[in-house]
Amino acid sequence: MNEKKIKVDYMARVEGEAALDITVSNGEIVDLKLNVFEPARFFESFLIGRKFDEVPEIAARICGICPVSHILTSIQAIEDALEIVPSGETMRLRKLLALSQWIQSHTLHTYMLALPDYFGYQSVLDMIPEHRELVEQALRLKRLGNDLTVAIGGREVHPVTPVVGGFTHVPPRDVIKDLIKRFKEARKDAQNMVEIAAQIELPDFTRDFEYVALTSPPQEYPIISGFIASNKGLKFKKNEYRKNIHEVHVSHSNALHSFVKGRSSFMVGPLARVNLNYDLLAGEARRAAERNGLKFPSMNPFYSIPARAVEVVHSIETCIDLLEDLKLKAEQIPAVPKDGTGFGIGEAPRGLLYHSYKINKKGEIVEADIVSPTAHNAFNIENDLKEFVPKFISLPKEEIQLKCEMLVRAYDPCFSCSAHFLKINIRER
Amino acid sequence: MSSSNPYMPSMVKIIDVTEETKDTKTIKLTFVDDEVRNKFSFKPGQFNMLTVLGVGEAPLSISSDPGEKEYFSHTIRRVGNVTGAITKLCVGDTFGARGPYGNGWPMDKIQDKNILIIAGGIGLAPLRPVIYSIKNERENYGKMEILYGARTPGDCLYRREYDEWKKIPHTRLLLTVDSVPEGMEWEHDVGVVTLLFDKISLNPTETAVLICGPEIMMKFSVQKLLEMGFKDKDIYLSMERRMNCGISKCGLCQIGPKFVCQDGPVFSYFELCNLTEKIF
Amino acid sequence: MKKPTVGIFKFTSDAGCQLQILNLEKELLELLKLIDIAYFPMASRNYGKGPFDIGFVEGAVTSTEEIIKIKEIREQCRILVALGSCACYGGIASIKNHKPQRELEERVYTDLTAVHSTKAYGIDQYVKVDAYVKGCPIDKNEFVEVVKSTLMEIKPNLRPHSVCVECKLREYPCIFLTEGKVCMGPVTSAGCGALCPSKHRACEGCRGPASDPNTSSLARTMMEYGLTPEEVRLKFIKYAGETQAFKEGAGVR
Amino acid sequence: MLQKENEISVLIENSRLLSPNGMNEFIRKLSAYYEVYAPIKGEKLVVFEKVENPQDIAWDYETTQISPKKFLHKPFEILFSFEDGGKIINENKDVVEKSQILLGLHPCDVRAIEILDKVFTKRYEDPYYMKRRKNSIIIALTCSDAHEACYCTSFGTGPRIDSGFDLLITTLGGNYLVEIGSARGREILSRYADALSTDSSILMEYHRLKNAKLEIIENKISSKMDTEDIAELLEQNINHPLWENLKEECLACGSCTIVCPTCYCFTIIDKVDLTLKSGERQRVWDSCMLLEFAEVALGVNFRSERAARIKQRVYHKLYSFEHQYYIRGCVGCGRCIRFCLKKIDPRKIIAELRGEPIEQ
Ligand SMILES: Cc1cc2nc3c(=O)[nH]c(=O)nc-3n(C[C@H](O)[C@H](O)[C@H](O)COP(=O)(O)OP(=O)(O)OC[C@H]3O[C@@H](n4cnc5c(N)ncnc54)[C@H](O)[C@@H]3O)c2cc1C
Ligand code: SF4
Ligand code: SF4
Ligand code: SF4
Repeated sequence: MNEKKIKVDYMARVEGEAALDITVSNGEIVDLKLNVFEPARFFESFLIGRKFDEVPEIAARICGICPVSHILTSIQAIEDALEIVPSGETMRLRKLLALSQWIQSHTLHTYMLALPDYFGYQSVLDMIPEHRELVEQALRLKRLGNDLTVAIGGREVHPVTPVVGGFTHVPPRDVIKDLIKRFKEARKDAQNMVEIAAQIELPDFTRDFEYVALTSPPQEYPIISGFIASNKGLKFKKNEYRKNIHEVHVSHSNALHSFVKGRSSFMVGPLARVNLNYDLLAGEARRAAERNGLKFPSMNPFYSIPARAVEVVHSIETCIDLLEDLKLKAEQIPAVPKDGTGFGIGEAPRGLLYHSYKINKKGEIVEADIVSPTAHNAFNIENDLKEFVPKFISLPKEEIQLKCEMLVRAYDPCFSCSAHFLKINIRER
Repeated sequence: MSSSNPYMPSMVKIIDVTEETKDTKTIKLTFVDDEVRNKFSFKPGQFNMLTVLGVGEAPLSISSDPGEKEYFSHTIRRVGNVTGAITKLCVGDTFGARGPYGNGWPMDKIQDKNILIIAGGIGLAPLRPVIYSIKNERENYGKMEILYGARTPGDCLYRREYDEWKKIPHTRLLLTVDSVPEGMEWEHDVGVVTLLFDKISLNPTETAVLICGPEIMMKFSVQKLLEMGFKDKDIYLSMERRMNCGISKCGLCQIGPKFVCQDGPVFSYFELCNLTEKIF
Repeated sequence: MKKPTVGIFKFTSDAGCQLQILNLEKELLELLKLIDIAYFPMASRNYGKGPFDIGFVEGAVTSTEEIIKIKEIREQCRILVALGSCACYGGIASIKNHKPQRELEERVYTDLTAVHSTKAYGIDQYVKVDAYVKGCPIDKNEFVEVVKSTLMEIKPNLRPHSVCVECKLREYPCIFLTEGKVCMGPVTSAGCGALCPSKHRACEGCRGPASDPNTSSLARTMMEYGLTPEEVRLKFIKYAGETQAFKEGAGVR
Repeated sequence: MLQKENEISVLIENSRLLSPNGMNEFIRKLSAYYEVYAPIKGEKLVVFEKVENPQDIAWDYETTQISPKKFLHKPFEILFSFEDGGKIINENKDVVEKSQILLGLHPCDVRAIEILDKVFTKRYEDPYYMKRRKNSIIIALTCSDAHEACYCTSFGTGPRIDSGFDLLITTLGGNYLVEIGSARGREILSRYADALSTDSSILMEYHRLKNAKLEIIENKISSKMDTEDIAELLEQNINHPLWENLKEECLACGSCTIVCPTCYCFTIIDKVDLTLKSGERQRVWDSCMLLEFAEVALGVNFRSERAARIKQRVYHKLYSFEHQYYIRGCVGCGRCIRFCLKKIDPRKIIAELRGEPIEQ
């Protein structure tokens, strides 16, 4: 029998620990498993009994890569439960914080995690000698995203100022002024990023998948609010999440498989967002896409890479507008504990993120339900791979490995957080 | 800022390195700048602040003969950052030094008395200048007995010089170690330094005692000496406390109202036992 | 001279500390002149083999596999550094240690017979650790300090005194006294520059205990400020609940 | 008090009255020539800061968290920098060249500077401190009120003060009585201020008002420290059980020492850049309340016991200073009480050592 086993034991340049096992027999895939072996950390359990105001701080530690998204989404869910309506200023600051993380994360992914594949390097570190300018440009853009996170949140990873009801602190005016100046200067770097992303030769692979993202027409490109929608007709509110999105536990992985009720897996993330909300992108972003011949919607998962670049241009434009609008007053609406259930939904850099809590009248958490973007994507990645691998099954094993990794990386998965909320079976080996 | 800035070290150059034990070296130094070198002189028991730029500063006793004008030396045990960095250097290398600081041993007050030197481990370093001073001005002092204890024979400092010391008129050298590793020869005592006290031949009332060593050793020595009839005013101890500046500014080295760096490091036991802070 | 090789390893964690290394945009290129990062899966497909001169370990040890793995890594690294509060104390993951095992598992697992997760501990529960970079996440500057001093073969100058000292040195108003926000700063190790109090948030103790922390006394003060014993307990069992000092604070009734 | 003829004339000769506008104008003019620092109302606290606008000055402030010692002995300071190859660069960017005016210091803080002067000049002059000290003009401010933590009267360090300043301001009924304390003070006042009045009877009236104000404050300071024979008291109570009890309470957080206007201990550290060769030698405030303060190599610690550290703080202030500098190390500003979470109070410590009932 002509059986071939392809194993990628340790997926590099993704966050967290995952492996891929593919068994091919006579050119056909007989088995394909994306095995997320990131250990569980029991967040759902230890949030129980904690006071509502501690939750964002703890939830942030689900993921060190997109803590902002977890903080903001958990705050949103708690505010929903406590019937707190944040002020316009608070919403502006939150959007800025979320976008700062998009910029940071997209830049990190594009230049440091994805680009080495297409430029033929093992890592960005190896790229430095020959592509120093590119690396410096990446670091500059990433620093800018980080500096905005720091200015508003206090720290890049696990920001401290966002709390239920608002912010404990806002930056002084001169910091904002300086940021506006730097954001305007960064437009050029962002344009370059689109150019580079458009130039790299992406594998030619399309699949008819469902993509899901927030949408909030007619006003704005979604960041931290909106309906959940898809190209296949989904459209529902955040409190209807569990009616529409279901999960099934598969034995080979610590990650649950999310699927649309009655249908199959789906994609979340930058490509889903751009595909669904192209018209809501800032003019600059759309023009950059067009100038570089990028066409959305796209059904090629690798197109996530240019989608990220386009989103960086969009984020920079949006940030400039938001920064110019800031009143810079720290506001914190007092929270009064009460019985209730609340829902939070947001677009993390990697896609749709969902938090929901049940709170008792003392303000303690009774139940927590959190689904991260990578948990949403995991099933879709497997389905992509199942169609993708047969196209080059005759290639040498190393090349197959690399191609598989490239596809997985295109999703920029974050396996630590995908494994946090699963009802999982761990079998003693 | 003027060059009189007391925090500013001067450059010194290593002219010789002697390996004393596996973790201790004696480093012979000279100031690079002629003017600084010519101005520099010290009293036995004084110390310098030695600097390795980027690593830090540490107080270290001057261990050479104060009569030597061309060079001075430090005997340094490698225990941390600065001492680690200095003991890595070689002949010809330079680093920083400022000093001398501290009062030193009361050489004037102890003239005409018998001298009992009690040292433990690295504590012999600040006492070596005393031995040389007495040798140089032998007629000014009474009899001298040197009691030295170390962990093992290999941990004894200045081994090459013992014969020379013994030749100083009216001088006895008594050695002891905590233990002797198997296969090593050792013709002296074994046990803590206080075991040597029975061999002291000096009259307690006419003798000044100079002690330096680990606190615990100083504690038991003082206890025993007092029992033997030595007077608390005649027992001198060189104290160790954390120091950052050496010039009584940083506040770290206080024992009660005393600054070890300026009022000390040498104190009579009489002074110490009346302080508002317990010493050991 | 050959550059020292560095490995960066991940255990149970959220990768935030590793990201802090990548967030050193300004210093990264300079740092790479000094060290050779030979193993860093989050950033590179190169899986350099040991031995390494310096190993940085992120994350808590929470399973039997990880216990074996940390011992192997210790063997391979001349100097082993715990990176972040997870690796130092068990971190956030150690909250679970303070819940009845059964309650915890029932919520997360469907099949109870299969559970093999061990208590979450810092890596020094199992291996010798040469240096600790505290914090959730680590402070980037402290990381750089540790790298620098390791290369210079000296102890890093990281003072473990209270966060209060940093508040006072930087003239942040004490939010415990001025706003009545119950703060862990008096017993928490400094090094973050009193980040949270500077933003009007109470210190939550993410860096673990300070030197000579009087947690019982602070716990009593917390109750005077209106916290229930249970709330005090929860404060102490967040980032470093496995340390003796914080355990004591958690136990004050 | 103000009886003798010539005393009165000296007093009048050395006094001016400024209107609010006059005072603002004075400060504005000073700002053109000097860096002027004064108590400024912040969000939660009054902080000594550079004056941007004279209107921001909190004339009636109670106290600040950090005392104005920070302008003379900086919390962080670069002693010198060095380059690859061991070259020391004898420069100090931190030391002001431009003269600074420290305005609004309460009497206790003025006295505290006198104490620091002794520390930093005895035997070796600290060039960093002294450079700033010589470049500093002190404009003191009579307190407006007394807080329950204040006990300056126990040491005679306030609320009255007659030396140690270049000018002394007292706010009275909306105007400012300014007294001259030095030739330098006289010079800046005559050069930059327009007096509202130099009329001797008006000035006398203001002095009477000032006196009345001081009496009210003095009377308000009821909780005192009995400083009589305090040295003997402390010598005799080294092993008092109180120290062990305090150990249970004190958080050893170090706040009390950092906020103290006479605490000056510091640590020196070297910081290198990423060349590992060039860098700076810095000094940072340190505190005897912290465990690492007395720790030396190989883990030996001369004050590993918290009780020993608490004693060091109290003894240094109330006992050792007198031996070291012939002056007491406490000015009764009350900061260590206010900013201590546990409200550990030197007055109560002394009272308890004396076996006196502890008054609230
Ligand atoms: C008056 C005096 C004379 C001394 N003479 C000698 C001598 O001749 N030979 C010798 O080997 N040692 C001597 N010591 C001890 C020596 O100072 C310490 O071993 C040295 O400071 C350790 O510094 P380090 O940087 O290597 O250690 P680390 O542990 O890295 O110390 C860091 C810093 O702490 C301070 N420090 C640490 N230990 C001590 C200490 N024991 N005393 C004072 N400050 C300390 C120093 O500022 C030092 O730089 C003396 C100490 C004193 C007080
Ligand atoms: S805010 Fe917290 S850390 Fe800061 S001084 Fe107050 S108690 Fe200490
Ligand atoms: S203030 Fe406390 S919680 Fe905040 S970063 Fe510092 S140690 Fe962590
Ligand atoms: S006395 Fe108060 S301020 Fe001082 S160290 Fe103790 S608890 Fe902290």
